[in-house]
Amino acid sequence: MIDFEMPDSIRKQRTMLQSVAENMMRPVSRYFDEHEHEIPWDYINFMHEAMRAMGAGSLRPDEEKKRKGPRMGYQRLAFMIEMLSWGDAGFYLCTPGGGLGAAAVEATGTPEQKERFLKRFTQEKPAFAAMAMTEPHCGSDTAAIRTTAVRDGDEWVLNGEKIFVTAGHKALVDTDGFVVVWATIDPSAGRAGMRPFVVEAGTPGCSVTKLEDKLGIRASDTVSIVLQDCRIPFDNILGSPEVEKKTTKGFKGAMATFDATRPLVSASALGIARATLELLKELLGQQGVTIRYGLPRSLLTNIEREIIDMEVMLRSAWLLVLKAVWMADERKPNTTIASMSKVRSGDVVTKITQRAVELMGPIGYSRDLLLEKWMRDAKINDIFEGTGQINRLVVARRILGYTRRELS
Amino acid sequence: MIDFEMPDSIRKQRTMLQSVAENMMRPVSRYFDEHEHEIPWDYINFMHEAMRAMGAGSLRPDEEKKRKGPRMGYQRLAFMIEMLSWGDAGFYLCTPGGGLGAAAVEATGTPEQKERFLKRFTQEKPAFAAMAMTEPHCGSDTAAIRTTAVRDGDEWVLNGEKIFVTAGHKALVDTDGFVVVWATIDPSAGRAGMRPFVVEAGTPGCSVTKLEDKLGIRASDTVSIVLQDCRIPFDNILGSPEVEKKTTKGFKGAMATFDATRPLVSASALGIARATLELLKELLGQQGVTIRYGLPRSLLTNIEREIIDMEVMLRSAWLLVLKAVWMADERKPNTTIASMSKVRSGDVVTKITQRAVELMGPIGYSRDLLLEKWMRDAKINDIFEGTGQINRLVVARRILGYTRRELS
Amino acid sequence: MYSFEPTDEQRMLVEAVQRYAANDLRPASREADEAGELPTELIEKGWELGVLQASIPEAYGGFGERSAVTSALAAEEMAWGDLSAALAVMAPATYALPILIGGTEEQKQELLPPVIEAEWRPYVAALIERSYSFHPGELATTAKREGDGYLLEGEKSYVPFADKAPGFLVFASLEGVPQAFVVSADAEGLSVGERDQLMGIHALPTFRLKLEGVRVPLEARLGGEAGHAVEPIIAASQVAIGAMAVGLSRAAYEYALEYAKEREAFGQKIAQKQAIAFMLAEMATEIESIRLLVWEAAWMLDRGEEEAAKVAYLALTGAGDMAMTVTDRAVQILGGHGYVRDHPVEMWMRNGRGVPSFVGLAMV
Amino acid sequence: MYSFEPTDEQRMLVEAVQRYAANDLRPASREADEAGELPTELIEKGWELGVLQASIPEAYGGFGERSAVTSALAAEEMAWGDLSAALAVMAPATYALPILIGGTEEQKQELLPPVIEAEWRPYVAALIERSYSFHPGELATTAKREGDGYLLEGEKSYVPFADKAPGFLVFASLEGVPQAFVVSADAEGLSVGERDQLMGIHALPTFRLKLEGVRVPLEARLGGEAGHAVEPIIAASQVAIGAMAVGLSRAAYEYALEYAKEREAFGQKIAQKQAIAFMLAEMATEIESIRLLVWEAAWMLDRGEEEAAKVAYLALTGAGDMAMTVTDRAVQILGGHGYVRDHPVEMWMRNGRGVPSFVGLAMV
Repeated sequence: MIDFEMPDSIRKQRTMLQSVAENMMRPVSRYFDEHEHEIPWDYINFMHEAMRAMGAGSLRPDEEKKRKGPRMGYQRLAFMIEMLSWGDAGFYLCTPGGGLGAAAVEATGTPEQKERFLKRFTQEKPAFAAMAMTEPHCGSDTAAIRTTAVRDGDEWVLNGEKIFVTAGHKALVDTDGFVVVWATIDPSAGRAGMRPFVVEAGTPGCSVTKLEDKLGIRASDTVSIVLQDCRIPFDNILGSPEVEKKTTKGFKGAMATFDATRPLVSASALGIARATLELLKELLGQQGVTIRYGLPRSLLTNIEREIIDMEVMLRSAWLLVLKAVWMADERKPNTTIASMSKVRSGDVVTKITQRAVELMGPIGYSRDLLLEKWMRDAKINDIFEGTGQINRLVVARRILGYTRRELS
Repeated sequence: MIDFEMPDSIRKQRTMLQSVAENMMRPVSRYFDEHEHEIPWDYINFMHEAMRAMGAGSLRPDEEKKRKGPRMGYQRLAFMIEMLSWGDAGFYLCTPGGGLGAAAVEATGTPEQKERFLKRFTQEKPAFAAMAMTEPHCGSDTAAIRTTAVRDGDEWVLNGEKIFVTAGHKALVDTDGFVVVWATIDPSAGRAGMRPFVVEAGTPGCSVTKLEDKLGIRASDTVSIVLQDCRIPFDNILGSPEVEKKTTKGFKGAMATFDATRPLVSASALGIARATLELLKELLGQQGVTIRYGLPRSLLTNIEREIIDMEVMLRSAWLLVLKAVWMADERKPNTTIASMSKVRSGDVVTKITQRAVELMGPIGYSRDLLLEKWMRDAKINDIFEGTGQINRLVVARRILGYTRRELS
Repeated sequence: MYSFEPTDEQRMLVEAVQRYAANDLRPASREADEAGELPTELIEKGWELGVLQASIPEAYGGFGERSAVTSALAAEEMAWGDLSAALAVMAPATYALPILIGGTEEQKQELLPPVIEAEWRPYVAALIERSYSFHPGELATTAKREGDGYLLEGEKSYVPFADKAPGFLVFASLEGVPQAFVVSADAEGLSVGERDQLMGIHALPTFRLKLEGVRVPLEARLGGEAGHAVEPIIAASQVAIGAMAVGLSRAAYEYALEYAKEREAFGQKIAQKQAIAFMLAEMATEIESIRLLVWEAAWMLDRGEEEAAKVAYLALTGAGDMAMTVTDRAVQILGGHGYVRDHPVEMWMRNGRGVPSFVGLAMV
Repeated sequence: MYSFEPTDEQRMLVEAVQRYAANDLRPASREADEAGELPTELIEKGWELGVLQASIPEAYGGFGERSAVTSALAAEEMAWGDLSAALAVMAPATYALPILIGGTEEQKQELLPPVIEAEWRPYVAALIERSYSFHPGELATTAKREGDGYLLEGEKSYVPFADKAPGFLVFASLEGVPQAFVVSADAEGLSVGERDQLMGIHALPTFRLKLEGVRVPLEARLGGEAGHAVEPIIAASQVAIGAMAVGLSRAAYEYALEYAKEREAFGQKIAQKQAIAFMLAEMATEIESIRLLVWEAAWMLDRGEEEAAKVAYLALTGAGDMAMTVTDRAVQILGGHGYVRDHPVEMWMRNGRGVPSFVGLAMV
């Protein structure tokens, strides 16, 4: 049955998280935007405690197994991420727990690995995990990575450089976390040689070499990592430990991670979009501007038309996200809609935030309001976890039934 | 010196043509839209007489040679076409004289050929010329044409099928005109084998096989032509009569034609756009809606915002056209800006006409007004003479310095 | 709890409509567009699918319960086949559903069975007026209380089958509030004017309808003396038109996709070019997202949610833009072939542009 | 007669500005953005190019004639180097040009030479106010005739270098009509408030400026008792900001183009992908068309055409959209590299978004 009713458990979670967003994030949003590289420990510690208390150890839907009734772990996550990003998208990316790294472990690890790597998130101190995919010479072309993993007895030896690792500093330096590093076990094999490896904080040979200065999401760190003869235990290779050459299973693992995480990234984008739209309406309301619904465009003011268009964009994009995570919970293949949600939410959040700044004129452009920050934060959503272009490619291949070779 | 002053001669020409548009075109626009395949002879004969009287025999800038002062033949043409299309774009395409066919002769023919083929346009009866490029299996891929031209003594023997020939019926059946047929003299040579040939009305083996029913520009005919062992004199091959194999001179000839004609097609597009914008403002004015300029978007009505955006689009696109034809007159290479003008005018005219229909609600959608017709007419401009996509490719190659091979 | 899965019953209905749309509507659509009319058998065959009948309770001659969601699914599918035909088949819903939604018990019992139990007969609503800024909230047609009835004055447009409609539901402003009145075709002062000449939906005959001092009794007012709320009726129409716009857009998108996979240029299928492939990806994304918005609005209508009117309006707004963008791009992908009437995409583009103006022509 | 070719003189000026922009402004721009200030020598070097000086007749200390076209060409080029720096270098024009345009002979003779003949000193206009719907036609700052002078009340914002400006041209509403008044920095009641914290143009220090009962004599009003028309001044600013937006957009476009030609992915340069190549083609087209519109508006201004005010407004409108679209796409083309501050494109995007709000910060 087609149903749009929000489950009570999600409604309650939202109420709680909204209060976190309002009280722990918004008041210090501007501070952390202006003090890049400071770490919002208050928020991190609070969230860690809160999630421990609730029995939720990380930003991942694994607690599902223990519950009765239909699965809705991804749905819950999407709403959580949306609300945290409504609070502050930079902070959201500092939420302790697994993030993309744990999602990769979750998607591709063995039960033993999940236990070994993920349990830290329920310990006393907060911990972070990150995903290291991109390299200096390759952006979206993740199959072209050069970082190598060579087996040496009971160990893997990793060499290479990774860039744009979100929360890498927190995962490797500030907490006892880990990074999932994608490396090739056979450089001649292309995608087929790619495997994910877990590199834990404190591993010799793994160092954070650069902390990026960014346009937005400044509360969150983005780092470069160099792996120099970095040795990790043999079974830190995620998934089946046998080295299956010449298959693309490793790569598919990465892709499976993306299927799972893209709607969540989209949810984050739309959290920013909703924050913007709500503040915009509130500010306009203070000026006596109200929005009339139901009229043809020829009778609207431009502000009404813009706000209504924003509402259409936001609401319809959110439904794509919702359907994508519902499919994930239902264990239905959701690659197409996951990428659709990313395409749309990236567009929507950049448009809404950019227009909001313009509509508020000289004060929209000023740092007195958060609108300009949200516009800066928003833009990352068209870029990370697959740019708008990459996601269009994914959607196009799916709807056309084309391989990478047929459409690139 | 940067100068935007309209020359007097163009101003006078505009005034005269506006009266033609208002008196000979607009009153019967709807009739010919609803009576597809009827030919607007009154307009054709009038224009033919008028152009003969003025000494202008065709829609081409050749009269330049006889004049003093700076060349402005292409500029004059652009203004002429803009105004005629402001009247009715379907009619404009029925303007007797050379059209694209003559432009090809003008761009690639020898002086003798120009004399031989173009003089008919100054004779007593109106005549038409058309360009036959597209084939059933190939749209934009003009290098893939299969129509062959085989030399047989003093003749060429043409075989193949051409589609989407604008005014082909008028050129071959209704008047004593001709069609410039692009054919290959060496199918293995790709672009290098392509040559333009003049096929005159009444040539055996050349027949019009289909008259298209179209979305818009219904006053103009669009036909398919079949060439079956169609024999034409040897020197009906345009340009140097030597058969230069393995060069792309022939193809470049076609491209030179496009450089010359694209801004003119753009001018036609913008004539429709201007007609639409003017009527829209007039109709709104009748309803008491006026447009305030100078305000920020946050204070505009949606109608004001849309009209202002339309004015920006139209005015800036027109300047691209103007610069492109000015460059043509100055004999400066204008491929990039010619294609830019086509990209932009195709976008602009489709957007303006589609929005105008929406803004006028139920009456915009009705055939009581010409707005809906202009929306249908407009769409051809994003398609013929290179689609929006092809022209983007041309611009991209130019700005990137890429060959066809590097960017396709 | 969220779910995006139609019920088995809904799925069966959609499949039946899909067969009709693919096998009957689509093949007939071009000829109907050129001829400016639809074969009556074609309409009747669609009527027999029982989409409206299944929305009306047994007490009034039907065999089900109204579900805007179910009807929206059916409407989308039918419009995928042909928009004009979908509007024709479902035209009686524009008369019956407002009565079901806002009518008194007596009105329902009296007025619904003749529509529902019979073969397809074009009882229709008359809502739209000829004004650039027309909207249902502010009507130029007026109703005045006079003696023991109402006096209707004004002119309607876009009234489907007005020439053979046995009865109309005329929307008029009663002291500034839009209200619907049941008017018989033979009412004095009522006359059918010219047929509308429109850019699209050629196969659907629509007319002007003049009301010159038309007198109707008190009980002709929908909801009786107390009247009725007009918002749920308008919302039901916005959802219906939105759903049809989705069907229409899907048709254009699917057609363009198949074409792009067949057509070669520069040694490849044109779908292998990013410019074309990305357009298709965006079209698919746009359609899927607006489709979900239409569903949500329908679901809210069924639940009687307060926000339903707003969301239905948002859905229609999005649907209007989607229909224009998607159909325009379909024409673009076909290029010259898109511009000629051998292919249906130009018709879909003409039909698509009308979406923002079609409220009143369908209901779910 | 139409012509799109700058004169030789204009070409020489543009080339000189281009050298300065490329060799001085561009290398300094990132550091200046992070530091929130510009090296004084950098500004002075730009001032010595004499763009403003060449716009002022000899009688008032300059050495030329005002040409909005010429200044627009220079402004575009300077903003190509760095928008903040271009606004800083040309800041005195916002004071001098309105005086030249609307001042009395006495005002010109008295007020212009100190600005023009000296080294760069930030005499500036104070126009913008903190309101979401600010526009120059309707000012909250008021001027009231009182005794033998005017009383100014209100608050301005976005006033560049207000902390060290020797004098201001304050725009205030006099009986509903915007008029400019010359106000000395030491006028009683005038105080410099907080520095504005903006999304972009960080290197340009701008401030709030409070006017609490500031009294100025009658001759402080631009144009004296008769006042002056404000439209040509606003238009001159719209054209200037439009031209700078073109320069800024060109910078972003050119940077993205070079990046796309260098960067490889999937075995090709990313510029060889249609998705990227088409973006670049559209950016180039957009820039070229808006550039011509800015030129046309400038040309109309120089000719004193009646339509100049409207076309300048259209040019600025187009320029605002262009700047946002082009800079956003430049960031997009650089991907992750566009989002970090190692590359200038994110700065250009922040600067670009401000274009619609910058009217008053530059004049030609």
